[in-house]
Amino acid sequence: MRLEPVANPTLLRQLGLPALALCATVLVAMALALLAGADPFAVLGQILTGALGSRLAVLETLNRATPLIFTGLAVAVAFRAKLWNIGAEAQLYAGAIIAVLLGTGAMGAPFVLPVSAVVALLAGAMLLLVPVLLKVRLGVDEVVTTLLLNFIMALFVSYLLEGPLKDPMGMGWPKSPALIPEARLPRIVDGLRLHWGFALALIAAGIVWLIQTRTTLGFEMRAVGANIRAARFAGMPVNAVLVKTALLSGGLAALAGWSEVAGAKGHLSLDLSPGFGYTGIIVAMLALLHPLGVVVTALFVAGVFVGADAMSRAAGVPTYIADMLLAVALLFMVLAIALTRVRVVRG
Amino acid sequence: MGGAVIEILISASFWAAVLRIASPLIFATMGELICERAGVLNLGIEGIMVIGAFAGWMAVYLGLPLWGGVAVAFGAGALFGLLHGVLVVPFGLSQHVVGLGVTLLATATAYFAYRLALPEVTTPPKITPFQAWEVPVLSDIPLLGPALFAQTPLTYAAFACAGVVAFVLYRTPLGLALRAAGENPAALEAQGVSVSGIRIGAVMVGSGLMAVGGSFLTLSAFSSFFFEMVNGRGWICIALVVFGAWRPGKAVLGALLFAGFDALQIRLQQTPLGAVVPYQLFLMLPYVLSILALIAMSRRAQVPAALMVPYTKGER
Amino acid sequence: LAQEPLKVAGIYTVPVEQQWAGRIHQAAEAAKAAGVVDYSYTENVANTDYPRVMREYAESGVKLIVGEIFGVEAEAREVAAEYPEVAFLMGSSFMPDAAANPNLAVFDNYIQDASYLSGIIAGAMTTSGNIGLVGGFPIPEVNRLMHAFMAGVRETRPDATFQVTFIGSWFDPPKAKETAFAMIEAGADMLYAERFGVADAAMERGVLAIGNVIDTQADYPETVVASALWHFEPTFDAAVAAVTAGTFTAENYGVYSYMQAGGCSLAPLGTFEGKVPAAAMELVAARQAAIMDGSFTVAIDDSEPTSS
Amino acid sequence: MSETALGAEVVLRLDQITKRFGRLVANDAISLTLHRGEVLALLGENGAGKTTLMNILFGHYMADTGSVTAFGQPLPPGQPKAALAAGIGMVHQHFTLADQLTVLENITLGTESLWSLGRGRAAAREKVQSLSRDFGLAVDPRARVSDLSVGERQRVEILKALYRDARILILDEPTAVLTPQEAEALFQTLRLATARGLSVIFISHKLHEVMGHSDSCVVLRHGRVVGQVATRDTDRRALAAMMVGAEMADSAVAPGVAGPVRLSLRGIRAGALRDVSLDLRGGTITGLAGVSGNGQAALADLIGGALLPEAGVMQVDGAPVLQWSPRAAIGAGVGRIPEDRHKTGTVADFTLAENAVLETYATRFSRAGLVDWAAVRAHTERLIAAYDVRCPGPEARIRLLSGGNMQKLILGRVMEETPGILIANQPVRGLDVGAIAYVHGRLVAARDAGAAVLLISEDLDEVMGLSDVIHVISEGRLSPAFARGALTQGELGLWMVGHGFGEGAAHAA
Ligand SMILES: Nc1ncnc2c1ncn2[C@@H]1O[C@H](COP(=O)(O)OP(=O)(O)OP(=O)(O)O)[C@@H](O)[C@H]1O
Ligand SMILES: Nc1ncnc2c1ncn2[C@@H]1O[C@H](COP(=O)(O)OP(=O)(O)OP(=O)(O)O)[C@@H](O)[C@H]1O
Ligand SMILES: [Mg+2]
Ligand SMILES: [Mg+2]
Repeated sequence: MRLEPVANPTLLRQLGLPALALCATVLVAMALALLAGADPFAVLGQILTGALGSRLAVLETLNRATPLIFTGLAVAVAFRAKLWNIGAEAQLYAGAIIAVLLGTGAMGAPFVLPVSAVVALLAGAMLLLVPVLLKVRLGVDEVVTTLLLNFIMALFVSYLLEGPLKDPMGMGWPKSPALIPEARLPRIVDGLRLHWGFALALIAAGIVWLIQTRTTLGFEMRAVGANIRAARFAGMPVNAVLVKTALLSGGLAALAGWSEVAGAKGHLSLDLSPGFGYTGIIVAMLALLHPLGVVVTALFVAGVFVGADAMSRAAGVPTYIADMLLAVALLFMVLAIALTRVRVVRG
Repeated sequence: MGGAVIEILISASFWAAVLRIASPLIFATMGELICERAGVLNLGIEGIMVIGAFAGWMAVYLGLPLWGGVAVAFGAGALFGLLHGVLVVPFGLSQHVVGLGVTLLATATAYFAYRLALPEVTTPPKITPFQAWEVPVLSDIPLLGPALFAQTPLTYAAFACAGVVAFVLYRTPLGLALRAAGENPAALEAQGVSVSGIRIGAVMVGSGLMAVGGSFLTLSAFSSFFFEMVNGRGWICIALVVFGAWRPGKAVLGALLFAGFDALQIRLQQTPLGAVVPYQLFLMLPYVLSILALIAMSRRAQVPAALMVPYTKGER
Repeated sequence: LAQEPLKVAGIYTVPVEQQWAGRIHQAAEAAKAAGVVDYSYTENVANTDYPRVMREYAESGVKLIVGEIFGVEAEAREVAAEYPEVAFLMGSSFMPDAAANPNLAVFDNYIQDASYLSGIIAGAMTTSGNIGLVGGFPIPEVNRLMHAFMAGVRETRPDATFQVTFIGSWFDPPKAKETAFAMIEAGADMLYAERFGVADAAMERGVLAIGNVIDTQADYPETVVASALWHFEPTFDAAVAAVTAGTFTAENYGVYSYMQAGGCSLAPLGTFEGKVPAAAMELVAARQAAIMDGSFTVAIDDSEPTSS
Repeated sequence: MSETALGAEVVLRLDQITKRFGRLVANDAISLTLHRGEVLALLGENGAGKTTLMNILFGHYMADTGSVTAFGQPLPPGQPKAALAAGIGMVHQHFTLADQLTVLENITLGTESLWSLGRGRAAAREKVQSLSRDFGLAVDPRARVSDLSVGERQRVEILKALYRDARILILDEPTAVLTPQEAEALFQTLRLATARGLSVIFISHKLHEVMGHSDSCVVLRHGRVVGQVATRDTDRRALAAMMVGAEMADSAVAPGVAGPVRLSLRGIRAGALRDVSLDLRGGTITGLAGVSGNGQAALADLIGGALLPEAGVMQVDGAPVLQWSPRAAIGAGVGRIPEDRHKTGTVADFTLAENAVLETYATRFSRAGLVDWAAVRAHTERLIAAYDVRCPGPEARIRLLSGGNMQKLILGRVMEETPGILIANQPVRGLDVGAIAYVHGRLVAARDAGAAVLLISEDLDEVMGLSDVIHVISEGRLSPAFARGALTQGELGLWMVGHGFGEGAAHAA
């Protein structure tokens, strides 16, 4: 058995296989519901209602997708240049820290939002720069350094929140003071959580797409990723390209944290991110590293989670089913996407 | 501070703690090492450790003997390994995504199953875990004896496992084939050995070992299953494989070093230093030192050439 | 005409095995078993998702939502404001705000009274005077109980020294156990078991331990001398009664955790009956009586405890 | 060679093999027989289907129709294992060795039961050593493959087959990457093998090898057999005509008109280079002869900007070079045709258009950091037409091109910048005769337009045929310049193995 590329996949193939993946996920959901003693036939409806069934549901899905778009972009940019940035989680927190540092009174309107965004971007960039310089100069594997930095950053945030950044009015709970109103991203819809961070994420996706397809830097980043030797031979400044990639990637991941603090939360706590940095990897790869695809897959991942989570309550099954279904949907989906471009043949 | 550190370092109990803390890491690191040596990065490790911790414990809770629990953990890990292997080897899907997906799936499956099995329990039930077994004679050696030879059987097994992995890798045809699969799969295929077979097999066995590492937490280090109890240990093992330059011996050394820092920071927190230095700094110690160690030995590491490179027959 | 059970939902950021959430969950389950409430819950909710889950429950017709908003104070209060017909009983370090959120009441595990009493026993039972405390994170819920415990210890053992360590996780019993081992090596013969795993280390090394929030003596009959128990039932029952009666307001339910309200107690000595010095037990009895009649109050100190 | 071969028993029979890749018919009803002790040469243009056929024979691919019979037994399709068991050994065009493993490990890989404990290493080493002796394949079994030269690696590949007692040996372009000496040694080995009853199929684009070392030739074109002849009944011209389907004109290259010195090196030390002095003149092709691994790569890298001199002076058009890098070199008018078109010359997953501007995107095709893709496409279309690159279009991935067409695109990419200095490193390696003639023609045209061309090649015929001036490189040292025709092939060969150096006057010029 082997795989053979399909030169021009038919529309049926391109749409049918992902649809099949979704159906398979629903079947798994039904089986799990049955196992948990719930009504398997209500499951699909409950997931859909949970993710899209009301204005609240839709906005919550968009809201949860927002940081995923940023981290997904961060990963897509880095992976395209074969820079294995597993540290988006840490960079996210770097951005969040900056949002607090500059947003709690250090600066007022109208500068605080743009300035803190830019500084957050730089902070995330710097955080990724270290592993990248280590890789470029000493050949230290960046998968490991970026991964380890996640733990170090988590502990650093914990230190900040129990030390210098602790909210004096927080009754001892480890969290930062609240941002001043001028430092908050306004909401798009009054009363609901969706904020302008979502719009910024969409804009960021557009910009990244333009960078990758239209600019010389994008060309260089793709070339370095696809064949670093050829890129070097052709005279591309490979190390500089890697550094720039790191800056862009780390910066985007930091914006995820910045927008969560400035937009959604208004303060920083230890659990700001339930793994957005890691999920960003999933989002990016599902999108085949395409910046615009990242938007779609982030919405998909957020929708499956929100929908399945709501379903767990409606059906009365353990909430962990949401993560299970997200994982199942993800694995089926990557398989389906892969199979649109190759077919299994004997020989 | 130097005095305090030295005092800690010369105590037998410190070294006993190091071996205990290192044991689950050694199992899981060997598992990851096998996978990577065959060319497959297995980011499913964190979740596979969770499922191992759960399945091993559940089996014993339901009446199996302790070693039976270990076997069940291995089986459960191998099963998720099979999933990972099938998706990334013949289908060549992204090892990053599938790995993270497997971690998510395995973790959620363990939690879901636990909640279904024990819906009413609020204090996790206990089993009788492995007890320390003092090796006759050897455990009487002063200092060394109580440190090295008064451990639970699963700790001895961890070190034995590393030995077996090293032997298989370097001394048997199977190990040779496995290394070749990670270096140049085409070379293996050209010699008539199925790359897919070797890689899937390696991922299954490796995942089984990761799960056994997880089960150490519930069958030896502790006696109940807790959510989130694996607590990032799997990710550490990914780092340990690189730290160990993909060699079993060095990886074990890395695990011991990491465990050493961990045991040290626990003890340092109770010295006068602990009153002034934020505890997070202590907790950071093992990670920071890992990075420094990586930098120190960066030039020499030899990455398996075909790591993360999917292999499909008849393509170049 | 039998009354419809009140629809109640619990939202926890941790699995219900966590002691704190577990006590709430148990109280609610008990009320459900008694037919008073119709209870459902969601556990392990990330704070990011917490406001969404609150909204979902509120929109689904739940009348009382119990949970914890330590990490999402501002957002949660906003949600509560949008659903004035739903009662929110939330674990929080802050006071209720009747003006902004007339439907949001707060509570916390104010069981310092029981912790203090357990400290008296611990002080009497330690021989080395060296006591180890292993905690998850230094948050107020943990700190105040540790401080009360240490104050109790000093009553019977004024020269006592304390080793305090936080492991940076709620759920890592192996790590808690290792930490406890290290404390025992450093001379501790009495451990304050804030986390799972600590009593196990004490048991293996033959030293004693004091339980916290839940009673674990059944699992460690030779080890756990006494435990400070939290009873959420008074809090829960009061809230249910208020909602049913339509009188639920922005109160501080924290007092329902006080010993006077039956919100906490010292677990029965059980296997250690008769093994604790009589003088200590007399002191415990005296203090307990004083606490009950209000002549003695245990200080509430939420600051991070350190080793001494 | 031996007269006995053709009358001997048939060891291998391919019958009506057809293989399609999508719409492309790579093999079209190909039949072929191989006799015991026979050396059969398989020829054809790039993309004719030779490798595909051998891959089917070995079980890497499965034929759509047709069958393979070895020693009278039909081979199950698609199973390399079965082919190995039937005594077929294959040396791939791109070696299949694991670099980090030792020679012995590569050879014994897969030969023992995977489940046996321990490996019979002593016995295996013994066997390898005796095979080495018997077949003249000197290589240290304990050496790591990564430390071996290309020639040694090929010996390991052959040992792999012999170790498994192969009776039929298939070699895909075995000499494409070998020096003349190594190639000669290889054929020596093959002679020893056939004398012991082995049968050999080798694929080659080099007609002199085919003429000198085969018993019979099979020529493929567009996936079909266009001719099968006994070698003694044919000649190079006839074979070439069969391959390309037309007569090829032999073109003698007229000497160039030497211009000013474009590049000069004085006392350069860099990488493997030791005290090298060299002048490249406009209007001149300077040939660099030498056994590979003697500093050619370092010299090419040095001039191409990838390597910095540690000592000595380098001047381009009379100005000393200060800042040097690939980008600086390109800027200074140095054109580079790299040795390895797959690894350094192109980005396989990029389109032709993207590959065409790999060196010039920033200087010629962008404004304010934005790439002008319309201009890139137009430029590529021009290149494709001007350099006869056969491809689906500028948007096709270059991965899909045959080596010859890839090379033409690289050639176009470089020539289009009208370089003053042109380094052509193994420019025709692996190409068929038609493509070779084309590339050579272009090099001469560049010279005639005034460029200083440095032609690096291991093929003495190529160097002697094209160059106006020849240097020999050996162990990082450069011989004096020899004018066209000044030395015979034999005299150059002496320089190549190191004679003549160190006699003081060597660095005149
Ligand atoms: N795996 C494949 N998928 C699709 N097309 C292929 C594949 N392998 C070969 N081809 C096509 O089949 C044809 C024959 O290729 P093959 O490799 O057999 O040529 P060749 O004669 O060996 O060429 P060369 O002299 O360059 O080595 C080519 O047109 C090639 O593009
Ligand atoms: N998987 C594949 N898909 C499509 N075409 C392929 C594939 N594998 C090989 N080919 C094609 O087969 C042809 C011959 O391949 P081969 O490896 O013989 O390269 P080549 O043309 O000889 O180049 P070189 O000599 O530089 O290696 C090329 O046209 C190549 O593009
Ligand atoms: Mg070929
Ligand atoms: Mg070729």
